[in-house]
Amino acid sequence: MTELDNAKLVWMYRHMLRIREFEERVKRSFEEHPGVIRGHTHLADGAEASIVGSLAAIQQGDQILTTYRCHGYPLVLGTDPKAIMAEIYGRRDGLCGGYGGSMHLCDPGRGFLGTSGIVGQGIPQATGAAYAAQIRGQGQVVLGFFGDGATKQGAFSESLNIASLWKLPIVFVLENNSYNVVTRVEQEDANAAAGEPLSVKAKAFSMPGVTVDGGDPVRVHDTVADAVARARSGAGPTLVESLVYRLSAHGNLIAPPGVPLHFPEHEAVEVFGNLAEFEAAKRNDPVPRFRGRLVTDGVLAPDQADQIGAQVREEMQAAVDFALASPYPAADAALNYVYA
Amino acid sequence: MTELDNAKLVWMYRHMLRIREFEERVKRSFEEHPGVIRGHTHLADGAEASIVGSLAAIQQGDQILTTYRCHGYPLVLGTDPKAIMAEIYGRRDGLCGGYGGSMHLCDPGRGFLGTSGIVGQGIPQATGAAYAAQIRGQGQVVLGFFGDGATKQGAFSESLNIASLWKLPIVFVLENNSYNVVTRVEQEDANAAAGEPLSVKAKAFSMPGVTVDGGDPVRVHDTVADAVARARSGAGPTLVESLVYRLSAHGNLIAPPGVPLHFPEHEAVEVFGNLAEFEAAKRNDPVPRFRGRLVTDGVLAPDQADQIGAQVREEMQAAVDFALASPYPAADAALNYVYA
Amino acid sequence: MARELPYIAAINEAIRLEMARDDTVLYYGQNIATTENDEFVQAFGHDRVRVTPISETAEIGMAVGAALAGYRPVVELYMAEFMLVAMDQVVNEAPRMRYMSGGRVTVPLVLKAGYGFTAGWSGQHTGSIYAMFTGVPGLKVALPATPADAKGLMATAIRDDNPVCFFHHYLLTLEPGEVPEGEYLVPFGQAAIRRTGGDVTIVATGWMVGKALAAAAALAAEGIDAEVVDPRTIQPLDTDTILASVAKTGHVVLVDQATRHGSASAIIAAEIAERGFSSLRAAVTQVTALDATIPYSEPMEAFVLPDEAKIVGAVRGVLGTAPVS
Amino acid sequence: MARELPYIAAINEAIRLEMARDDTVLYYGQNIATTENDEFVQAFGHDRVRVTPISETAEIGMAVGAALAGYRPVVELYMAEFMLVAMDQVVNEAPRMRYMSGGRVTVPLVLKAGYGFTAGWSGQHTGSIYAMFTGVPGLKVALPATPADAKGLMATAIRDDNPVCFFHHYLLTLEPGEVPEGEYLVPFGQAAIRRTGGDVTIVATGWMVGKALAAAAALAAEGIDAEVVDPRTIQPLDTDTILASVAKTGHVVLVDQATRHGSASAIIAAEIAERGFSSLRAAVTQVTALDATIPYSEPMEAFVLPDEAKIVGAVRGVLGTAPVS
Ligand SMILES: Cc1ncc(C[n+]2csc(CCOP(=O)(O)OP(=O)(O)O)c2C)c(N)n1
Ligand SMILES: Cc1ncc(C[n+]2csc(CCOP(=O)(O)OP(=O)(O)O)c2C)c(N)n1
Ligand SMILES: [Mg+2]
Ligand SMILES: [Mg+2]
Repeated sequence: MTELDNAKLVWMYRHMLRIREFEERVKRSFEEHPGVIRGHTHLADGAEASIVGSLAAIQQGDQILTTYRCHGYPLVLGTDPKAIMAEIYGRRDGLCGGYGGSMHLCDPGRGFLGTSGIVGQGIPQATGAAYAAQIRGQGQVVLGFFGDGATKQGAFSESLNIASLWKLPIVFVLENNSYNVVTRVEQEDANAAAGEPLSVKAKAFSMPGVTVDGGDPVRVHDTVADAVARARSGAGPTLVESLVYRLSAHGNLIAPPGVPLHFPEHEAVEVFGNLAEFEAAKRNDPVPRFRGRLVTDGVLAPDQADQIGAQVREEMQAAVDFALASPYPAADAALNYVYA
Repeated sequence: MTELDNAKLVWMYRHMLRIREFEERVKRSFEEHPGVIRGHTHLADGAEASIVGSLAAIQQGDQILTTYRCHGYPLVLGTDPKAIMAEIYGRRDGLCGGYGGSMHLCDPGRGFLGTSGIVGQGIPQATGAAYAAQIRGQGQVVLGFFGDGATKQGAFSESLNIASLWKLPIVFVLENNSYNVVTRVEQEDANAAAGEPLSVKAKAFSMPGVTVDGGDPVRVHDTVADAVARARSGAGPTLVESLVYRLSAHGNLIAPPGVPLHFPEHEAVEVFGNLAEFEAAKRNDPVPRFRGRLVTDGVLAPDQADQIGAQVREEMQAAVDFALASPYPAADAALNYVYA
Repeated sequence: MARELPYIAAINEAIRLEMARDDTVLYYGQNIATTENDEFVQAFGHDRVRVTPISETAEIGMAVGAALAGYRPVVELYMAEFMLVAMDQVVNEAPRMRYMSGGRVTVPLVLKAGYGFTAGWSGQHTGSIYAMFTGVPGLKVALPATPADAKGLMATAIRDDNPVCFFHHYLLTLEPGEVPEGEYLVPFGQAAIRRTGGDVTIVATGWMVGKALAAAAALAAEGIDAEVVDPRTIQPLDTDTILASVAKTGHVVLVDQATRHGSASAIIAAEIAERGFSSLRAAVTQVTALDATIPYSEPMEAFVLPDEAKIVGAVRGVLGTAPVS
Repeated sequence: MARELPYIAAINEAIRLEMARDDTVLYYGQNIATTENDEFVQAFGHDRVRVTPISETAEIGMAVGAALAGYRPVVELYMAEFMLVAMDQVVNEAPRMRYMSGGRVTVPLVLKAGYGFTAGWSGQHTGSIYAMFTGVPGLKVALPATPADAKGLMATAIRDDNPVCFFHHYLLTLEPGEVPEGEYLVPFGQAAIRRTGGDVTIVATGWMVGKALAAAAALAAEGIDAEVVDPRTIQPLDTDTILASVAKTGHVVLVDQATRHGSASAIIAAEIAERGFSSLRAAVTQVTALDATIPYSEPMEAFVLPDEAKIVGAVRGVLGTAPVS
């Protein structure tokens, strides 16, 4: 905790809360405003500490690429939640004008280069951004975020080999939430089945690999910060496995139109009947956990924490209101941006 | 050397020589019979000990899949060299009727299920054959052969993960000849660049990985035999890295028609100016090396070795003669076998 | 005996029946069979029914290998676009191995994937990419439009000795329809005439069949009698049935959810322009998606897709410009 | 000033000139730049010129990422079929990212790959798979047929702000031709009329252009005057030039090295059948590869490929059946 001063710790708490509140509003939208969210939406609740801890470790000019589970990152990088919510609602004022939706946020001006909705495919893209950073020679570092399931996609291995070989300035942040949709990681990963951490995969690339409690933003920060320092120094990439637990189901229901969309129960309960696992994860929820710690450590007074909570709720209510009020794009705008 | 009796050692020597002689005849065909070989042809000279040692470790009913560098394996499995040469010459009596050519031999009756000319793509196919063997439950084992370069193709990682997870009866034989065409393995592999063996990749799959001198057929045999026993027992796959050196260039010249095709100098010399490496490899040629050892150990008398040499030369001359005499397929036979 | 079943249930019924009939049929893929409660696991066990990692190249490559070794894998791929990461196995391995072996091996496998989920799934999950597979010798491509065809084409796909892409339409998933019980096979390469009519031929596949029928109903009210042809498989393509219809009507509108230059309709148009030219009394007209990635937002998404009104307009166009016969 | 250069040298010249002009242009791929003797390494250094592992998904995915970050990568892929292992990056990532971002990003990159190596390379290395890319909004596809076009289209591809598939034909590799020196750009979407003629339009790309010209020469001896059109890029496709030619001749033969249902010619035929119908005086006829994987053995390989005789036959066919005008 050495490096992070109190202001930064509070900053981290605020952003964790902002992500949580934003995702709650997305989730509630399915009931409160049926039909405004279409397609498939994936939430970051449970991963707030990991996201905020990681992004606290980078600086202006650094860049990130993520998966479809992408709402949290731009909130931390400074993107207006109004624009994000409006994008998820498919509105003209959306971050991407309603073209991309929930899975395809991007804000290049703030270093968020984009996402891929296809598992694993963002990993080489992040690696390519790191290659660009290496050539540019201005000390930029790239963070590439992806899930445990994505490590079973060939793109992962191909990219980590090149990143290590070329000593690219990148940190691969593997958010291991133990699930790929309804499949548990032990059912699809040879390391997990053997009781090993997924960070052991780094050995195949002669790269350092480390596993961290993704529920602790400070540990995540410190781990990622070390990796970022290593990357920035020219020593090459690191694989950071961050252990998180998503607190919602993989995504809202996958259903043809006409069938109401909503978030079902978490797969641990719904599919595996493992209520104990889910309850334990809820008890271990990183957001109240971090609040408790900051209060205990005297970093944050309870009423200050409540105040932050109120501000964040207000901010996200405003995001919903803004998004609801934003007009839809003109239909024929669909033919813009096909080619540059 | 315990397990292999003298007859088997002589069998191994004979097959090594058969592969060498066959490949020499293929290579000479470019000068002696210009035009009979089309497209791209890849030789196994230098890898004989590895091929024969590996195939000496399997039994009737076991199966293999390989890459485009595929002439050696069927020679050991019992396929008639006449049919192989006729295939390479594009003739009607070819092993595959002239449809496949040098890169696509196959002889399913002898367990050789086929090849892929696309790097890495045979690895999942071999894994699938192993899945079939596991379900069939008759103790069959599959060997999947591929090169050092192929380990950088996503198909490699995806397959090894599943094979380990499912404990499939397969041995992955990585023939590391230090080159992918004109690229040295240290230029494209993070392990090699870090001075580690490629077998370290197995760690990413919680799978045993071992590196063996692929110039020594007995060591290859013993190593692969252990892995085969493990696979047959249901304990799962092994990655065996066999260190070989190909004694010819990657393949014949890649050139449009009109430009005469032939085998250029080895890349070590032609591209990297490293005559010393190439000369050392020639001095270490596994075929004379094994002959010397068998003679020294009293397993093989020099005149017996010479006799084998003469028989093999005769056999391969007959293969060339047969192939030259075989008619071309009828042009409209091209429309057969498109669909089953 | 037929009863009503949703499209997706009809597909599952075919897989179940074929697995019961032939124990070389395997069924695996991502996010299926993760618990013992899975109906396929219960019926056929974990040898033949497995969950896989997110490794399409391995999944499809393994299907090729298992097929070479005597099995008939059905790979659950969810969305056709996920095959793109493994496209080499689909177009350059599976369909070529038999040919390159000179007939020594067969590669019977089914790649089951949904497509066309144009319901807010945005740019990467909404494609109609079937035309990428039609020109690949050795490969077959089925596009069922009804629950009965979904069942019958799946059963045929599994029995076929070649690799088959079975593309079901996501927007039809819960569509109910009459489905025969027990063994039911729909042959490949036989188009279905969904509606007979003498004035114009409308050729459509998948979700577009319903739109074409709705358009035909609307046109009937104007006294225009449209024939609606559903090829059902686009490889093999039943060009003869299409040409026979065009010979009768002299006019044709081709409807395709794909973009114009990535469509099956372009391929069909080319066949008609060559082999049915003398029947034609008007331009061969395509109604396809507009040339854009599918956008997320609803008004834009609707704008780029073919719909009933666009089909009706196209039919009026070809009839209006037709020479008096 | 023009001088003779082989096709492949013309391509390399374009890359060299663009790299000199714009230091955001990168050039990497397998089996290039492995020693300090490499001309690109010498000119531009190892930052911008690199050898990669056999990892097409990473190579192309990295190009997308580098492009998002402001560079213009040219990826050397050798054979178009090797892109199949990375097809998602080509059709579902690179061309969609700008659109999905609502115009916030651009993805300028060039995927350089050879194709059509029908010279004994057998089933997996001989494909003409360009039609898989034509229906993908956001992607462009160039098919140069001459050394000059090879240079000019490559330069245009590198300057283009979109992902471009630059497919050079392997059998043209050493073909010499006049190539302008210095900066030389050939615009995308402008067909070249390789030969003017009034009786019939032959549309052909790549290696087929030479075959079409040979056929035209043979036909001239019979008094048939063929116009030969080379689209040069098939996405964008210069339909207007093709239609103008067909309007003049009334007859059209489309030549394509791909199979019939996987061809650019089908797409062009469909455009003509819709937009040029009133000009047509005969069936729109395609001469394509037969529906088989390319076999290894020479007589079989020749049998499946389009050639001069088949083109001549097709032209006689369309003219013979044409109504007297
Ligand atoms: C290539 C590909 N295959 C399958 C899918 C379907 N899919 C979407 S998300 C997902 C699970 C990914 O799991 P993980 O990488 O652990 O990320 P998480 O969703 O848990 O954050 C799958 C299988 C896809 N999008 N792309
Ligand atoms: C996916 C793919 N990319 C590139 C190629 C071109 N290629 C053919 S062989 C080869 C080298 C393979 O090296 P390695 O795996 O070490 O096998 P070796 O030839 O040394 O036996 C390459 C790059 C290919 N066939 N497939
Ligand atoms: Mg996960
Ligand atoms: Mg090698």
